[in-house]
Parts: sequence; structure tokens; C-alpha cells
Amino acid sequence: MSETLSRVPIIDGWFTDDIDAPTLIGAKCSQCGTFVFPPRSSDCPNPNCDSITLDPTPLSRFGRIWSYTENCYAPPLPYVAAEPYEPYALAAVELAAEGLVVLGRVATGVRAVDLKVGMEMQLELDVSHRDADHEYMVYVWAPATPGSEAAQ
Amino acid sequence: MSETLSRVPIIDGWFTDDIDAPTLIGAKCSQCGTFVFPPRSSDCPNPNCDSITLDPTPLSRFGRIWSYTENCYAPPLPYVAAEPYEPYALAAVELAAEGLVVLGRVATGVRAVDLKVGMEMQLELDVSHRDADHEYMVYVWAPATPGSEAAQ
Amino acid sequence: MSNDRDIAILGVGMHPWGKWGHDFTEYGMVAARAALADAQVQWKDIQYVAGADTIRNGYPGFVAGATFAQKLGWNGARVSSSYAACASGAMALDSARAQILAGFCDVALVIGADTTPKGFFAPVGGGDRKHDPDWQRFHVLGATNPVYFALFARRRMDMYGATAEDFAQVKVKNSRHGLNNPNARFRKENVIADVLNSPIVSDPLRLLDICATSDGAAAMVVCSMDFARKHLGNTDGLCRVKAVGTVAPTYPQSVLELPDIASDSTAVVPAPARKWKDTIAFAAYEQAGIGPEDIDLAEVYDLSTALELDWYEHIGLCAEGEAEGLLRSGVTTIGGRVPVNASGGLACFGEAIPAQAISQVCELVWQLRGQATGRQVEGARVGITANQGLFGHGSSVIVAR
Amino acid sequence: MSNDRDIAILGVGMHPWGKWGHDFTEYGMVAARAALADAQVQWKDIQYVAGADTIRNGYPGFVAGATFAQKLGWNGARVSSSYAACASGAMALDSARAQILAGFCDVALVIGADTTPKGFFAPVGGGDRKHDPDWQRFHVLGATNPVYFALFARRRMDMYGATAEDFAQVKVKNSRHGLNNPNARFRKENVIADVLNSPIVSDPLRLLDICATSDGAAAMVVCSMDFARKHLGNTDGLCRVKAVGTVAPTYPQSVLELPDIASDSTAVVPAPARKWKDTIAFAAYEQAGIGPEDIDLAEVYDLSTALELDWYEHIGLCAEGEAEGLLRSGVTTIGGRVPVNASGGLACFGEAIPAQAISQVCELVWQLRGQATGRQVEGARVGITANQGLFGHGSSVIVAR
Ligand SMILES: [Zn+2]
Ligand SMILES: [Zn+2]
Repeated sequence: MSETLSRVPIIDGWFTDDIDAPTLIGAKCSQCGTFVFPPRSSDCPNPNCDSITLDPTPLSRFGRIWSYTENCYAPPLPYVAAEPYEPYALAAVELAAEGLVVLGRVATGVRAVDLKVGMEMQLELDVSHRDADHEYMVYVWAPATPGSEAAQ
Repeated sequence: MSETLSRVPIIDGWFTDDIDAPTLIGAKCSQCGTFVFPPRSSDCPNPNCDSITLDPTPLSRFGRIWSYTENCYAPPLPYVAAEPYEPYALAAVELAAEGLVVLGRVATGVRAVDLKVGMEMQLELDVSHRDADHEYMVYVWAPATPGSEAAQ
Repeated sequence: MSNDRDIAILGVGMHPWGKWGHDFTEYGMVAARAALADAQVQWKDIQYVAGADTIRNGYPGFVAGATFAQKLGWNGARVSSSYAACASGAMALDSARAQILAGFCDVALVIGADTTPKGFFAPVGGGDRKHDPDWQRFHVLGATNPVYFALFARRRMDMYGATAEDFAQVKVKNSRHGLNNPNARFRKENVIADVLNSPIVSDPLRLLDICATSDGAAAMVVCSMDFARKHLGNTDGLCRVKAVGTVAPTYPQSVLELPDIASDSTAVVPAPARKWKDTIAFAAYEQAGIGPEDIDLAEVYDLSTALELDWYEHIGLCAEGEAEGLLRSGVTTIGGRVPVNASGGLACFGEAIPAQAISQVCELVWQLRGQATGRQVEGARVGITANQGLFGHGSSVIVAR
Repeated sequence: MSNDRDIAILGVGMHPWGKWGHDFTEYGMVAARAALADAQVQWKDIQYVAGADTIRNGYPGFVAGATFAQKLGWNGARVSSSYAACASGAMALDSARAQILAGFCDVALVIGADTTPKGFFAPVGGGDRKHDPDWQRFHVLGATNPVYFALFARRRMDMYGATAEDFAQVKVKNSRHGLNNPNARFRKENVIADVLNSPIVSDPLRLLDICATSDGAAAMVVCSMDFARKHLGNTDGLCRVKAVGTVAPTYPQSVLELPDIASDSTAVVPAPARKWKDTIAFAAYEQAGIGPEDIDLAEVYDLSTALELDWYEHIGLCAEGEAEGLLRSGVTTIGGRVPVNASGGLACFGEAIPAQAISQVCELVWQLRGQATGRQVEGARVGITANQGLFGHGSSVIVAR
């Protein structure tokens, strides 16, 4: 990581900046208890619930792969691809407690061939891309560290 | 006019490049005889006519003002405005033979205060704008020259 | 008034018009919840969502019906997303009405919301769209929307002797009408001099003659008469949609209309006796089995002050060329025989494209129910809306109770 | 088969799919004129134009109904313009059907056409659209459309043992089906090795597993059974629309669908027993009063080879996890019990978004009439289409004669 670049999230409010144990920030309905990701502050998605207030809540750091893929070619803008382009994997991970499946990039260096449906994953942060002044951070899924909550 | 700039129409195929007596190029249905502007080569707009072929045809150079206005502020892109901006008039002119009302810019220097519904106008060419290599020509309506076809 | 083509309006709601700069869906949620609460219908019971699209807010705007259904929480309701420029809200209502009358649903949410950019509307889509008349009119002519409004205004002046003061008087009237409307954006009384001292934008129209672009939202809950009867016990005093005229032109469209560069030719087929904008309200009158003389109030599309005068004639309140006289006589002011734009109109609201045809109907409902505090048209029983969207989308809705 | 909710399909037509680079309206005109000629209905007699929108062709694309009506020549027909992403054509058909069954028109033109850019679809609208899920998925994740197709493909592999050869076999089958289809863009027979030797785009999907984006157009003339009877003397052997299912999800949408970044939560309301894509065809079956066992052929939405397999299960041709077996058994190949994508499918056509749900219905009509030269499903009497548009637009149409 460069020392002169200020580190900013690629998008505001979706994850914490705790580099060691980051979490996604979801929203929870104070009335019916359902979860939402990406987070929002209003409009519970449960049609049986008329709550208009949702509160920010950290989501589980651990989950299991629902499915996964790998981008062999650079996606178009507004994705900012490094030059030269390096293929990277994406995984949709099921969070048991929240009943959510969340799509994310997979940590650099972990490729599709390393993944399997059902595999335990944990949330980490990684650098998405850099510009003259900033280092843009993004949440990624990585194979769970042995001994972690999910891997037990 | 600059001698080094190549003169091109602002849009292809809408008018002839005869600087002295330009005409709009409309389309005429070979089957029912109706006219269309802007020109197109297919699809007669008369719903009672199933012709799919339209032929290019010159439109009358002369007509009478149906209505008019003046742009006191610069229109947004893709209009290319000169700097500093100079207000200009627009007129919708009725062509008797074709039964068409055609909207156009009014010749530079002729302002709304100079116009009136019913006034006789004739088609001319004017410079719309320039870039490094081109001078873009546009059709304009100008008060008809005394003694012209329309002014009789 | 009752017939077998009626549907009921159970509830209406808006997000106040303004320039808030938020995501358009936020406004839509407020309007939807207001309409549902007004209808005393729960979201989970809505069976169909007819969204009016916005084309300046990315993908969610193109699928407005789905966007609002998802944000309210997928409830299994079917969705549609309609676009007809400024008439989009009427097309969405028309969609809901057809679904109800065809028996495919009983109760529907009709909704539109927008966030607008500043300044002139420019063509959407970017690049050199040489086939797109909307691109052509800007590039070749610089023909903004106010250019077209101005052509109609100037014609009134040269043909019928309309004056700048007449146009200003429309603004004065509407600014007074909207003064106490909680959903209006501009709530300031204007006098003639305010208008005449504002800068000319497209001659002869001045800044205060032309409506602004706004953020806003409007929604309504509509249903079959059977559903209304079950829901309320009876249908007494309920506002009914008597007609939805969505009227496209008939060749030759002999009047130059936004965004066309030329009219259709009258060389082979003569201009129709009743021109397109004169057919819009009359299609609705015919559906409802009434005429202009039965109307207690009208909400018309005052993109400019002068266009409101055109609409007096198009909807049959007076003959061609007589609108200025009607205005001066006070007939179209609240207290007169047929108040026009009692809401304050676009003069007080500004354009929020997918919402505005719906908002016109909302105003009729509040008026017909006697809930239009501070702008009430006393004893109103029948109202009409009239509106026009680019590319030949005429709309007119008649509501009665 | 007959009931009082039927409408008739009098005529169908297409512009061949390809990559021609022309204005989309040119394709639409060709398809419209072909459908009108097939129906032996004159344009001037059409009362309603239901356009399916394209969002990548500027203003004319947003008001497709009006654009086509104007280009054919304003005939006084009312217009609608619908958008539901890939399901837009079905939404347009649904609009026409509701208008007909509500009695607002007798005969309608349903039409969609597109010109597409090269490469991946990217979000529309430009700028940093931070509120737009379509922008978010590209910017934050690089989640192109094939990413989502690939998630479903990989799941089939890891859960049900699907192989790359199975996926390739779908392409091989469809390439043979479309070989003689005059409207198909790709008319080249592929073998397994062609697919397996093509580069991986989104693992495990290869270039030949994924459908291209195309230019194309499709149109149909639909009408009330009364109109058909007057027009033809009788309705014997006429193709009828028995059902149009336009189905949005019910919360929780527990399967991650394009373009969402997360599923709905199942923490409070459990996932529905029948998931959303399993409800789409079944909504149509219910309307038509039939079941999967009554179907003679199906046109389903093979955005990828693997997704065609998913659809076998969604439309009830087999149980979950059994699609590969069904494919291998030859049931879904022409000559089998229920040929799927006898047209060649998107594999041979590519995506032309507003046209494709309509083109699926066109194929059913040609098949049911016995006019599908070179790809005929012998004795076909009942067919179904299935399709899905971004943001929760499911569509399924059943046609029978
Ligand atoms: Zn809740
Ligand atoms: Zn003709």
C-alpha cells in the first residue's frame, strides 16, 4: 500500500474500515427484524411490515459459497480495471443468520479453481484500484481462516 | 468565410449547397404524392398509402411565417453556440405547395422584432459554427427578397 | 354518474414538489405511502403497480413499476412501466384501468416520481444521434422546449391580439391559486410586473412565463367498483375515473409539435377539421358522455402561461382566439365558473415528468372531495385534466363523484 | 381450446437478427409490415400500438409505441410504450391484451426493435449513479451480465454434476435447430469441441455458451376473437394467446438475480416453496388451465447454455437437478417429446431486447401453423415461452391452436 495515498472506500457506507476484521454494514428493520444489503435507512422490504425506518447493522463476517465465477475479461466502466488486467473471481456468499446471499469480489490471488459451492468464506478488505490521490478499498470474500467462527 | 476551412453541411442531406438559391431536400411519395421533411427514403407517412419508397425532392424556397421566436440564451449541447453568444430568431415557415411547416433558424441579424406571422420568407444558407477544420453550414429563413416568387 | 367502465380512486398522495436533489425513489415512496394511507389499503393487498418512467435516472427509472414494487417490498403484484413523456402518468393510469376492466386485477397503485437536472432539458443518450429527432432539433436548430412554447405564444399575439400582460395574468392567477397548496414548490404571489420584469427566455416568453423543472412524486390507488364496494361498504361519494383519453394524432399532424422539425404535409390529405390537441379532451368527453359545459374545474398543462390559454380552447371552454377574453372575465379563476389550475398548475409546481399527469388527477380528487384547503372550488363534482407528451402523447382524464 | 380470455394472433413478422448497425426503427418497419401482411390487416385499421422500448436509442426508443405509429403514419391508433428489460415484449403484449379484453380496442400491433452496441452491456445514463443498483454492480463488483449467468451455471455443476459438455450440448442442439431459420443470425452448426475450444468469458461459461447482442425486430397483430371471426369468417385453426404471465417476485426473493448485489433476507419470512423463476410459467399454466404435460414445444431464454437447462426445471419439464438428463435423452431436441428452442433460441439469434419476447411468440405461431420450414415440430398444438427481464420481470406466454 502506498503511504502517500489516502485510503477511501469504493462506495460509502457498505462496510467498516477495520482492516483486520471488517464487516459489511447492512440495515435491519426495527419492527420485523429483517435484513437488507446494500444498506438503506428507510423502507423495509418486507411487504407485510409497514416500518419505514431501517437501522444500520453489521452483518456476519462468515458464510458459505452459494455460487462463484471468474471474470476472465475486464468488465466495462464504471468498473476500474488495472492495466494489465488480471482475472479475478466473484462469489455469492450465504450468511446464515441474516438469510442473505451477498455477491462480492474474491480476494486477489484466489481464483475460481480454488472455490467450491458450500465453502466457508470470510470478509476482508482489499484494494480495488488507485488514482493519483486515493486508494479505493473494496470488500472481498476470502477462504475462511482455519479455526475461525465459520470454519469450526 | 475562412478560406482554409472546408465547408460542410451541419447535417447530411437536408439541403442543397447552392449558396445563391439553396433548397431544402424533402422526400415525396411516388404513390400518393405526399411530402416529408426531414427527408427519408422509406415509409410514406400517409397511413392510407402503403408505399415504402420515398424519393428526394427539392422543397419550395419560399413560404410564409406560421410563427417565430428568439433564443435569448444559448441552447444546450448538441447545439454549438458561438462565444460570446448572440441571440438569434427561429421561424416556422409554411410552404404552400407542400403543405409543410418547417422550423429553421432565421438569418443572422434578423431578430424576432423584425418578423410577423404571415411574413414572406426565403431559404438561405448561413454558417452555424466552425471548428479547426470545418465551417458548418445550416439552412436559415430570411425575409424574402422583394420581387421574389413569394413576395409577388 | 355511473357506468360499467368506471374505476374508483380510493386514495391519492404526493411528495411535495421542489428541487431536493435526492434519489427519485425516495419521493415515490412518500407519495405511494400517502396514497395507500389515504385509500386505507395495505401495500401487501395491491395487485398491480403501474409505474410512469423517468428516463433521466438510469435503469431504475426505466423500470419504474418494478423499482417501486421492489422498494415497497415484493408483494407479488404484477408491474408495468410506461413512458409517454409528460403524459406518462396518464399512460400508467390507462394501463391500470385496462387491467382492472379486463378483470386481471382489482386494485392497483399508479405512481410516478422524478429528479430533474437544472436548466433546459437536453437530449438523452449522448453521442451524435443523427437519426433521433430530439438530437436533430437541438443540434441543427437549437430548438429547446421553450422554443416550441414560444411559437404558440407568438401566434396567439399575432393572430388574436394576446398581450404580454395576458400571459402574465395567467401566472398571477396560478400563483394565487397555489399559494396555500402544501405540495406546490413556488408559493409566492406574483403580480403582473414580476412577470414583465423577468428576463425574456424565448421571445415573447419570459422566465416567469415558463415552468421550471422540479423533483416530485404523485401516486394513486385505483380499483374496480366491486373492490371499492367491498372495501368501503358502498361507493357513495367516491371519486370515479370516467374517462382516460390517451390520444395520438391522425395524419396529417398539421400543427408543428415538439420535438418535430416539420409538420406533416397537407398536400394530399387535408388537415383534419379538429386538430390533434383539440381531440384530446374530446376523446375523454365522449368516453364520459359529457361535454365541456359539464366541467366544474380543469387542470391543464401550463408549460407556459400562453399554453394555458391554448388549452382553454383545446378543452372546449371557449372558441379559438377567445381564451384571453375568458381569462380576463375571471371565469378560469377560483370563484369563476370553471377554475383552471386551482392547484397552482405547473406555474407553482414545475415539471416532474412522470408525476405530473398523476398529480393533476390527485388535485381533482382533493377538489371533488372538498379537501383542497385554501384553493377549494366550491361544489365541484366533475373535473378534467389535459396534458401532452412529446411525440404525440395526448392525455385527458375525467374524474367525477 | 377456447375460453373468454383468449385473443387471436392474426399475423407475425420479423426483421432478421444480425449486426447491421442501422436505425432501430428501420427494423421495426420491416417487422411491422411483415406482421400486417401476414395478418392481412391494413395499417390504417390498427387501433392500438403496443411498443416495447429500447433504452439505448435515445428518445424514439423510450416512446417506441409512438415512434412506430408515427413512422407507419399517424392513423389515430392509441399507443403505449412499455419497458421490462428482456421481458418488454411480453409486457407490450400484456398491454395489448388488456386493452382488447377491456373492450378499448379490437386489433392491435405489438412491436419491438433494437440496435445494440458491441460487447458487454454497461449501465445506461452516464455519470456516477451511486443510487442505481445497475451502476453499483458494475463499479463495486464488475458484475457483468455473464457473471450472473455463470453463477447459475457453476451451481449446476457443483450441485447436480453438470459438465462443460452438457452446456456445450445445448449450443450444439440449438445451432442445429436454427440452421435453416431465415431470421436467425448465426446459422452454423457447432460441435461440442467448438464450444469447449472457445475462450472462457465468465468461468465456467465460454464464449459460445453465452448469447451475443443483436439488432433485430419482431411484431405481431393481435385481436379480439370477435374481430378475428369477422375478419376471417371463422376462427378455425387460429393461433390464440391462452395466457400471458408477467410475474414479479414475492418477498423474499431468495435467489440472487441480475442486477442485485444481495438476495432478500429469509431471516423473518422464509423463502417461498416455489421460487420466483419457478412461478413464471406456472402463472401462465394456471391462466390457460393446462400443465407442463400439455406442452408440445417451448421457447425459453437461453442467455447462456446453462440457463436453458435451468428453464427446463422452471417450466416444469423435469424436476430440479434433472435437466442435464432430459437434455441427454433427446427430449428437448426436435424429434423429441418437447423440443426447446426449435427456433435456435438466443444461441442463434442473440439478444435484441425489446424484440425477443415477441420473437418467441412468433416462433410458436409459425410452429403451430406448420410453417417452420426446416425446424418444424410435427403436430405441435400448444407452445409456451419463458423469459426474464432485469429487476424482477418474469414473462411466459402460452399459445395454442
Ligand atoms: Zn420490517
Ligand atoms: Zn404515399
